[in-house]
Amino acid sequence: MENLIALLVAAPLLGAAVLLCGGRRLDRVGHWLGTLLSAASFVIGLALFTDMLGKGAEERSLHQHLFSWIPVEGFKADVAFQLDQLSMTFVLLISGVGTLIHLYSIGYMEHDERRRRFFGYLNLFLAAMLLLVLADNYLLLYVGWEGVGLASYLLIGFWQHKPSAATAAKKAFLVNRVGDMGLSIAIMLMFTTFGTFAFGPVLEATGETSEGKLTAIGLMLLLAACGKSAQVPLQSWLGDAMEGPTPVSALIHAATMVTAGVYLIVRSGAIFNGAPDAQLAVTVVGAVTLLFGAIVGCAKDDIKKALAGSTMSQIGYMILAAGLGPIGYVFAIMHLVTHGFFKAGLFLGAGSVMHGMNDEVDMRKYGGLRKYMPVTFVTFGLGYLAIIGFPGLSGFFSKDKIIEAAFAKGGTEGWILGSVALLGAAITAYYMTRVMLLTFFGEKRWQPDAQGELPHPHESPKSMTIPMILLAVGSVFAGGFFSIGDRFMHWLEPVTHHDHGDSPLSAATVTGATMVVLVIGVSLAWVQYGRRPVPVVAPRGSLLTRAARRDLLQDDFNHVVLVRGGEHLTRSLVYVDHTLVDGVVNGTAASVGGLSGRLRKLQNGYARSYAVSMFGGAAVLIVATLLMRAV
Amino acid sequence: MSFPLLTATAALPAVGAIATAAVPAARRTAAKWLALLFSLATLALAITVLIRFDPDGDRYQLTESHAWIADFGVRYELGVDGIAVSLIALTALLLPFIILAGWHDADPLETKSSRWRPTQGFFALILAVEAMVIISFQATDVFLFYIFFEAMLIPMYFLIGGFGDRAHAGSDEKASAQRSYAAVKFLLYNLVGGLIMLAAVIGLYVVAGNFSIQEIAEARANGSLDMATNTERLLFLGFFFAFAVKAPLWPLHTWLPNAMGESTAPVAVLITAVVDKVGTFAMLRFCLQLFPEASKWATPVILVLALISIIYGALLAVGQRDIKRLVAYASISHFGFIVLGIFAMTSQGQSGATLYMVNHGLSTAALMLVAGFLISRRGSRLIADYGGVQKVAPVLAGTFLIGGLATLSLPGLAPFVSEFLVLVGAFARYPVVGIIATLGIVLAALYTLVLYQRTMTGPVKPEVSTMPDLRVRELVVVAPLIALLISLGVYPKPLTDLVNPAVEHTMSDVQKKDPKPEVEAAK
Amino acid sequence: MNPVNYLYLAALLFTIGATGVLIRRNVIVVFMCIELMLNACNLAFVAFSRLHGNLDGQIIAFFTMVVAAAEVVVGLAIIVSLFRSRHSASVDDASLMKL
Amino acid sequence: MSATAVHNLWTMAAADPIDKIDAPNIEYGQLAPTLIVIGAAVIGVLVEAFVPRKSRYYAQLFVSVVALTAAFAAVVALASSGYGTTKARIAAMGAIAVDGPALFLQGTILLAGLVAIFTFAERRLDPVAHGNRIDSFVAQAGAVPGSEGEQAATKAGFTTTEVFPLALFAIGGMLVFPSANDLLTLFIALEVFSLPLYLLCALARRKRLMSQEAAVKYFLLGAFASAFTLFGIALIYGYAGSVTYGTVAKVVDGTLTTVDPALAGTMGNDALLLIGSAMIVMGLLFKVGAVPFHMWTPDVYQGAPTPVTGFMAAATKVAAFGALLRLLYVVLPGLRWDWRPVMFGVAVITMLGGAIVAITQTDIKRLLAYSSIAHAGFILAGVIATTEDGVSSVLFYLGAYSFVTIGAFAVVTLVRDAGGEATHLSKWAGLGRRSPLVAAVFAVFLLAFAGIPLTSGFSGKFAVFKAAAEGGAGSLVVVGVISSAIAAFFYIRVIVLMFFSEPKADGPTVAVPSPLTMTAIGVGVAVTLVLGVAPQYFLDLAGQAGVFVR
Repeated sequence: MENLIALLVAAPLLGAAVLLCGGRRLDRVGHWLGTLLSAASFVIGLALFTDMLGKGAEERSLHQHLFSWIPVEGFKADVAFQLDQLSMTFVLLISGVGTLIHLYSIGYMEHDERRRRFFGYLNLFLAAMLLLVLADNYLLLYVGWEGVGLASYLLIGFWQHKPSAATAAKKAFLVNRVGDMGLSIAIMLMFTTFGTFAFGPVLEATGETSEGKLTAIGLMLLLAACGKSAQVPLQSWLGDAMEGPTPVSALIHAATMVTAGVYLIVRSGAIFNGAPDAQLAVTVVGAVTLLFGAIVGCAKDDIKKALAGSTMSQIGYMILAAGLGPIGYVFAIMHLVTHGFFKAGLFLGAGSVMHGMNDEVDMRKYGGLRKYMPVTFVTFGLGYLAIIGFPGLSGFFSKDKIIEAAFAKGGTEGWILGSVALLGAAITAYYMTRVMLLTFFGEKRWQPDAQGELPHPHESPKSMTIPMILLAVGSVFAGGFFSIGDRFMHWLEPVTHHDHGDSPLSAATVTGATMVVLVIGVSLAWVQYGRRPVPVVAPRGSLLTRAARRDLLQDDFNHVVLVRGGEHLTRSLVYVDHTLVDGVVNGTAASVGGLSGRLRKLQNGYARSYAVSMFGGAAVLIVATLLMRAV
Repeated sequence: MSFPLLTATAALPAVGAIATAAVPAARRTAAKWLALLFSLATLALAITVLIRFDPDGDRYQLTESHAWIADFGVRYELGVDGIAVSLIALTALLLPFIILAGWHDADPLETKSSRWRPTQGFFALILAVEAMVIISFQATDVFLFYIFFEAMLIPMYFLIGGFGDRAHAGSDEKASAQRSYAAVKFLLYNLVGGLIMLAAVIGLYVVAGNFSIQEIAEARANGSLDMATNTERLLFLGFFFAFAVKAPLWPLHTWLPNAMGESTAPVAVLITAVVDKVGTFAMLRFCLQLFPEASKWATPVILVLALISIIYGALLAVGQRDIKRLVAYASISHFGFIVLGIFAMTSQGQSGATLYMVNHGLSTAALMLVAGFLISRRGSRLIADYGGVQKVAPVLAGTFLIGGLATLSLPGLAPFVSEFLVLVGAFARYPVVGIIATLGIVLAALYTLVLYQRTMTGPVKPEVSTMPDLRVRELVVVAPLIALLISLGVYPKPLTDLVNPAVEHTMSDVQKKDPKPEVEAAK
Repeated sequence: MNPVNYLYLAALLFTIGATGVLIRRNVIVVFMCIELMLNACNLAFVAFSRLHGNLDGQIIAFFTMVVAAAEVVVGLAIIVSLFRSRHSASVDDASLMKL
Repeated sequence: MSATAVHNLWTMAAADPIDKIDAPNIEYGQLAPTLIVIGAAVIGVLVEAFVPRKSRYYAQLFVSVVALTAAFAAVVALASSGYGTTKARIAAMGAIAVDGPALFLQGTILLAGLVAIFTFAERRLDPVAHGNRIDSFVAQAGAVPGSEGEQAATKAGFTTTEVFPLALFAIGGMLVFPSANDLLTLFIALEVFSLPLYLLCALARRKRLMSQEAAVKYFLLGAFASAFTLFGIALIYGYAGSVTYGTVAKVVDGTLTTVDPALAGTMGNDALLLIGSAMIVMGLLFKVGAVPFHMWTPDVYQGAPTPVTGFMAAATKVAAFGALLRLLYVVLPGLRWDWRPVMFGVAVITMLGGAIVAITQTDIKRLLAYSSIAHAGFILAGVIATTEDGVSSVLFYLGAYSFVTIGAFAVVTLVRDAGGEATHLSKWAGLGRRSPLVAAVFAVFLLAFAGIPLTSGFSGKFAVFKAAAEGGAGSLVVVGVISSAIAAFFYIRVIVLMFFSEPKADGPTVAVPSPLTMTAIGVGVAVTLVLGVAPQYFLDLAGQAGVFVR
């Protein structure tokens, strides 16, 4: 059975290869081929899943060793896969949601002449992402890690003729590279500490090394996670990443890739368990980001950017949960899965709206769309309810658990984290309601587009709506399905070892609190955007609002410190290279030449002066000889 | 005695050079095909060497040894270890591509006087360089190595100065002036390096009395030859200086951007992918083996220089306006990595360094040759003159991107393997060094992607709007390189198997053990 | 009289000759100065020969005279041809080639 | 000491009258090479006197070639019959040494001379004037430049065939110079080869004023230098009471005292020895063109007829270094610790000076002149070694160098424009485009000068530096490589000029030479490459020839 694992990766990889090298003649069928292959890997995933359910909790972990990759003295890196419950969860999420989004893209990208390549990239992404979650050692994970980075680079910049897109893509890759640096350093640390970087040996041996080492490794892993999952301080790329086609935003920048950081931390649980400081750092990052993202989400008028902000903040929740250790791992993953459903749904919805509105993204120019695109409205609405944690829907269960766990951390930390999480919930409710109201309610604020014609919104084709519906279903029921009888917890426990912290508050109180803040958030939003008409041009807004619109000045900071600074540095270095390093050499040459010119003057053509030099020479010769004897 | 395979491998291109040069002026195309033929035949021989070589056999194999200049204690001694074999294979492999890529680079612009035969000369010189490079990889006699290490400069010099890049901003006079400046700079830098090495070579003779590295290494090992510490250090410095110029290591690097910028893309590849490798190879082969103690003594400084090269080269690459100069500075950064790996003195580092030499050869070749195709289309080397190319020439853009990704050593492509090995190797002994070097990978991403974005993406510039996509000849050049990059990235085992034993030998030369992992050490 | 003094004389003559070569412009004079130096050598030879009490020095002196004569022939030939083409006997005029 | 004492000495010497002088016995066989050449020279003079003008050229050429070949054959015969090694001896009553170095250098000089004679005899380079071929020598040396006389002479088709006997005399002197075994012979030989050279310098057909100027300068300075040498000899004689190398050497290292203790105050004191040797050495350094006695070199090289320049540059250096070696190794080994440091200094400034000044030269002949100065420095490095290896390395270097030099100057004669040879560097621009072959050959010579591996220049340089390093002059090697680096710069400049710069419209034409010059150039190239790739045989030769007889 485990021999199937490789196929999970192989199928989409094959697709990518064929589609990218295939050339124009594949334009016809390319998209179907791509969808088919991703579906194939989903099916294989299901097969393995059912097989796995058949086994007892302990022997569920499968292992496949393909070949030894880099055999060097004292250094062993293999291409080998490990499929346990955790990986399985991801496999299903990735290939499942992935397939749906392939389907969606068929409609969405219909009019793009480079659709074949788009699907090639999508398959490439699937392959890399699956490799990431299936790898049995950190180095192979690193391959997938950078692979998804590449895919995301290619897809964000898919419309390369738009400079903004190209820039966004580059930015994404670079910021991710910073994170990757963390990952590679972590791997090196593992190598020097444990002599290996395969999950099994490393995670078992954590006990044998110092906490300091573990903390170092943990922090490096956190850096990596920050890069990939757009956590403060490496979050700046996610907003711009929305330059990519909407399906990409849905799949990569909402459902799957950005959650890789969570996977990494949960996977490395053993390391973090041994390094409380690292864990604390993780929780802090998570907490900060969930507020950061939420605040940004409140201010954005671009629907996708708003959703991106919310993604950021939701992943903040997951990271926070993962930082809580065994208390939180399960919920982190659970929220990750549910979030995968509803956020993907929301994005597809947004895409569908834009599709109907001539690719207009400014929510202030929407309004009253619910009549025109009912399906979108409903699915989007369900996603909305899920994300704000409306009782009974997915988000409710998963987020609630995280907030609980946060309190359960205990001590002042627990209180702080918990309340932050609560606050986050409130803001989530606020900005999502805002999005909802601006888009589907109120009066039309449609503006004529470049060609000067008003958009006539219309429902999207089946190939787009079906995935939306399916995802909506997921976002409604997934949470409940997982939580009833703690199914999900038991499923993951063998990998993540759950323990219930001792929460100072009862589950009921937490739920109650959550409800309260939820109501507050929603009503606030309604007061602002539901009751009175919304101006098409955004008001100047408070200082915070303006800052939030600019991603809380993060980009400005980067620009001033990194970009400008870097430019100055390189420019001055170029100068140094030319004047100093080269200058020294040329200078020497020049001085020798000058010396030559001066000596040359001695050759003045007068025989008598030649004789003088001879005479002088002879004198010197004699004197020198005598001196030699004297001394 | 058996068939002198190594001599043949080195001699064949030399013969080819003479033959090509002898082709009459009018039969230009014939000369091209002849050169290509010889390079392919050499490749075949190199592959036979690869097959005949047994990784687990003696350290030096296929050895040949004949008396040559007894008075100088010089013998004609050839022999290859895993490292040499892989580099010879690389050289022989790249040459056909270089020749193909340069197919039209030396066509005379207007019919000059019939005696002047640039095309024949161009290809003859390229083959001559190949011959000399190969034999300097094979030489196990210091003097023999030195001779070709130096002689190599002359054909290279004519290639740089005589056949410049036609896509030159500025007048012809300016072009030729800059070209010969670059050529002279190249020659003088390397000649000075070589002459200083000559002093060291003579010194070595005075100390050791002969030039065979095997004998000297043995004598040093069994203590029958002991150098005074200072002598060894001076000799080491003499050797290292020459190699550091060739490699090139900061601050001796400034000849490379000029040389690569002014020469045609294939020649640039010849410089950075083939010729410069002799320098790093020689560090591994001669510095470590002949002067182990001095090597250890100098390590800290060299590591610092290597680090500077890595960061500095990358930063300058970011600052370049000229595509080829950008690649040149990128190479400087990469050579920094190679040197780092060599002097980290760990198995991973040195295996990594060796792999790096091969992989860097492939990746630079891919990137630079595609860049050459691009430049030949638009007739400009300035990044600013391009934009939106991927819209009109997607395949070209695609290959360019892959070359770039290889340069930033993306996992899955060959350079990643070597770069990571080097980093790990360095980190294992000098963590701080390892971490700083890791910055290099971020910067690599920066300059590569900036280059790609500025040239390939964005709105299509009118000048490039009519640019044709890759032709068949060009695809034939690029495709195999990319295939190799990918396959060696996914399955580098053959190469590592070839290299590992040689690396173990070197490690034992310098009497260094890999640092034990903490956990094992604890036990 | 003490023959050593001849040595001093010889040295003196030699120096005078050398100085003449250095300071005089007229080719002929310069040439004569060189001859003077040669003769100084002769004097030294003879003096030494007397001091040593063997005849080598005197024989050498004869050889030197012959050589000097030959030198005169060649020298004058060259100088005369130069003079004819330049109408000047100044050494310093012969300075076409310099630097 | 009292005057009477001296007087008595003298009277005692005179008291017993020399009744008979037994006739000297001369080993004609062992002196054959010299004798042949000198004899041929005399014949040459007779030819000038009696053979009709039309056929003189051929007669002279024939005589010279035959003589030189025969002489070389004689040298080979002597060497093969062991005079170079086991049977090395002093011949001609102690005047001439017949030993390894002598034979090796004589062989080199003879071959170089032969090749040079070929370039002398070249008459195809200039266009035919008034129906007769003309060579690079003036029609009538006596005629005033630009005068009717000169034109008449040219019209009449006069040629200065005297150059052949002159060259033969010079070669004869050069043959004796390195094998001279007493100071008198040394001096005579010096003059015998100098005087003809002075004349040869004055005989250029083109640019006669410069040619004559060169002759005057060379003559005056040469005579000046030889005066110094002579005085030095006098002092040595005064010190040792003899001019025979062997005796002087014995006296120097104290195994023999020729001086009456009573006179020790005057003579036998080291001041005489030191000053004397310094002055002799100075004369030899003048001939090899070492700084600061080099200043004649560029002017003379530039002014002299190019074939003569090549001949001088090659043969004179060989002879002079031979004599220098013998002097230092046979006569003054006892003084090693005195002269070594001094020569060290001379070598350093010569290498550096020659290389540095050459950088800014604009005339190819002057450039080569300075390069020859730099090379003199390199050879001196070998002289310093004071080991057998040092000797043989110097011998090898001289052999390698001389042929490259002649070849290079022969190439210079080919590049011509209206005014004769186009020696200004700017004229050489783009030569590689116009006639690749000539440019390539010249490039080979330049690379050899620069000491690039696989050329004779490299082997020679390596041999010399190796010897110096073994002789404990490691620092000299460092200076050597530095100056070779500087030198490389200007050789490369010429290559750049020839190959990478566009040809000028009014550029020079490259004359197609007769087989004579072709042989000269061909030999040059052949020697360059052979000694570069497979020097072992010649190294052995030089190695066997490494021992002086005393």
